[in-house]
Amino acid sequence: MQFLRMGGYAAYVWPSVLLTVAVVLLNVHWARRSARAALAVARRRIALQRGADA
Amino acid sequence: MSARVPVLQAGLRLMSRDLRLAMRRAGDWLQPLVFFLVVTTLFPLALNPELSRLRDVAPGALWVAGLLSSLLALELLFREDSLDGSLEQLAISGVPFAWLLWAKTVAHWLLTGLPLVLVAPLAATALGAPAAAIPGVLAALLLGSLALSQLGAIGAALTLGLRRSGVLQAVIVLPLAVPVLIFGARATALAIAGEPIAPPLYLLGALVVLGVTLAPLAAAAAVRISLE
Amino acid sequence: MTTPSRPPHLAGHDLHLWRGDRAVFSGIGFEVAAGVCLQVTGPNGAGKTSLLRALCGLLPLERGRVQWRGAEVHADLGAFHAELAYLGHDIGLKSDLTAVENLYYEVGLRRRVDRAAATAALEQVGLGPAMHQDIRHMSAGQKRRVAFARVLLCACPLWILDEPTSNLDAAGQALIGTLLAAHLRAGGVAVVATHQALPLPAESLRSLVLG
Amino acid sequence: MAWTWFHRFGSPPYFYRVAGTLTPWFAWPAGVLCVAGLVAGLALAPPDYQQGDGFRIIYVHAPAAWLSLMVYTVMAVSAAVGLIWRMPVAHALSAACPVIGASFTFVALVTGSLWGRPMWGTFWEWDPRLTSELLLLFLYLGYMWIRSAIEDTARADRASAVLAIVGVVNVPIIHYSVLWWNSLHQAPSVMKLGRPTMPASMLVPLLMMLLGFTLYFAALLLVRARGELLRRERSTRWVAEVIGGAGP
Repeated sequence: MQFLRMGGYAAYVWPSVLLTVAVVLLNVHWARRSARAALAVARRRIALQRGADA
Repeated sequence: MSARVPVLQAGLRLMSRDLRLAMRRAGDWLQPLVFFLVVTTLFPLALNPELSRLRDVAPGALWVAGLLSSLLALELLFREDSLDGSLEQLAISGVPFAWLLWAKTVAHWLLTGLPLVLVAPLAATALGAPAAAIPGVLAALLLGSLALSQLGAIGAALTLGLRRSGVLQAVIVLPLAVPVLIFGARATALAIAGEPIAPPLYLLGALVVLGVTLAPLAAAAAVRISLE
Repeated sequence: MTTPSRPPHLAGHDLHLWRGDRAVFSGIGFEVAAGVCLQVTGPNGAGKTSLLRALCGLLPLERGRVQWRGAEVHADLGAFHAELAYLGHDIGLKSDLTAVENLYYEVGLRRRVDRAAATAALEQVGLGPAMHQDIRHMSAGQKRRVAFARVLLCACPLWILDEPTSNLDAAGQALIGTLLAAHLRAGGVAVVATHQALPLPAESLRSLVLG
Repeated sequence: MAWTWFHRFGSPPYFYRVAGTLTPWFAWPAGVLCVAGLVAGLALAPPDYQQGDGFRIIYVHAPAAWLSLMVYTVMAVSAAVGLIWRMPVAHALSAACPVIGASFTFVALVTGSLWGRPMWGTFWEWDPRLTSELLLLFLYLGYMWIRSAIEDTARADRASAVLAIVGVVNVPIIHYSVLWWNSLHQAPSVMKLGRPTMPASMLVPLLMMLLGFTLYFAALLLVRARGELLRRERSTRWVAEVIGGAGP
């Protein structure tokens, strides 16, 4: 409890920490999503090309 | 094969072409100047028109108005030339492209920056600056507008041919112009307060030197990319 | 300027050009020697304009080499441009200046020209009294003629012309053909993108078909 | 030696493969360091003698501010390499940066003003560091917007590279001009601690966070750059070879 109260600074410390953790996790999510999207587009192209070649 | 023109002369030729073109369309080139005067008029109307109070905001008002008007004037720098294909011809003229763009930027400054500097005493007086401050205000704006036109050339070159380029150009140029704004407004404030203005003026001069040497290279690279 | 040691000669080897993720052309090659004109043809969108602009160094090639007088163009782009006259899609004339003024200012960047020389070039393309009009008051065909006069006045050994005869009447087309032939006879090189038959002898005409 | 390394990394298939292998080697230590550093900073480090527990915001603010600057530098340097040597790998790296950099600039701004609130009494004070961060955010936004305004990827790469280079020359000038401006107006700065030297119990968690965030950025950068590289190279043969096996 003492820890959560942060010596009276809880209203400033915890939002800062939460925001930072959220942005850290969001960035992981965004990075993976963008990499996956690029992979999907490349796959689709290759499938199309193979279809055209066959 | 006939003799090539010395590089210096090629730049002067281009500059005189731009000046002559501007003479045929004087209205276009007056707009940024009028804009500057209109914006400086707005400040007393929005604030307290008492001259002693205005004196405090005068440097800020002058510089923000000058910055916005120089941004507005950028449209006249490369746009026409890019639309009618003459920028392309300049790019393959065999004369160093950065030099030609530098010449164009100087002509542009003569047409938009210098008039602004010349009417600034009027605006400064209207905002409560004493007569003794005028030389300092002039010096600061002279250097500042030179630096701004070099920075602006980069922004104009980067956004050449893009949709809604005006806003994008502002977002690109304004943060880069912060040092000019800080030193320029400070020099103006010191001039109005009757104190020595040398330190911010030197810093402004350094920015001009940096801008004049490096900005044309960046602008030339950006224009070439936009021509692709 | 140093006198060029080798004769005019333009060559492209294994040229590949991409726009976005689409290959405009790939594996193009050609050679044009002094006195020869390369005529580039192909359907719309085959990349004629792109090829010409890439040869000028305005468009980056994905792969391949362009050589002028046997040397890599990109090694000294400035020297190459000094010998190049390009007539593009956008003619690059200022509409607020007269034809004479346009030539005086634009060609004046490259070489010494006076008004007499500019006037002479404009007379060669048959512009006559219209040359003292502002470009904005001219017809599309007249503007093309002015742009062609600029190419003449540049006095460059290499011409790269993109549709030089568009908007021109029959007399104008014939005139361009004659002037082009004279340029080749004088030892010049030309690359021309056009569908019009060029009135040139077979030995001075090469063809490159795109698409 | 250095040059062969440079050229090998410049080869897209090699980079794609190596980046994939390296990612977990950055990601796991980053995770461990960040969690440990945060716990140590928030729970174990002693309170500051002037700012009490309020100073603990430094353990998130400083790493975010550090990333905001480092990402910009990485972005500009790789953009310059891409522009000069025409390397798609470098452009892909540069394109991977702005979202990461802008989001941490934003974090640095918000945590900075949250830190400032109890110290200054207001959320926003024209503190030189915060002002510089704000301008940095604008620089990131300009870079992102010019990228999205140009449709052709190759052109967008090159145009934004010019902007990034101009920006990185300007960042120190902006920073020092803001410092100079601030020294005239004397806004209080609390973004440093009262004591000249920090005790190890305070400093070590901070260093752990800084290192952790750096490794975290490296991992993110590699993941994103792989995707960006696929976008740039999707019509080449190596892409088909690399991902073809997993596909249909």
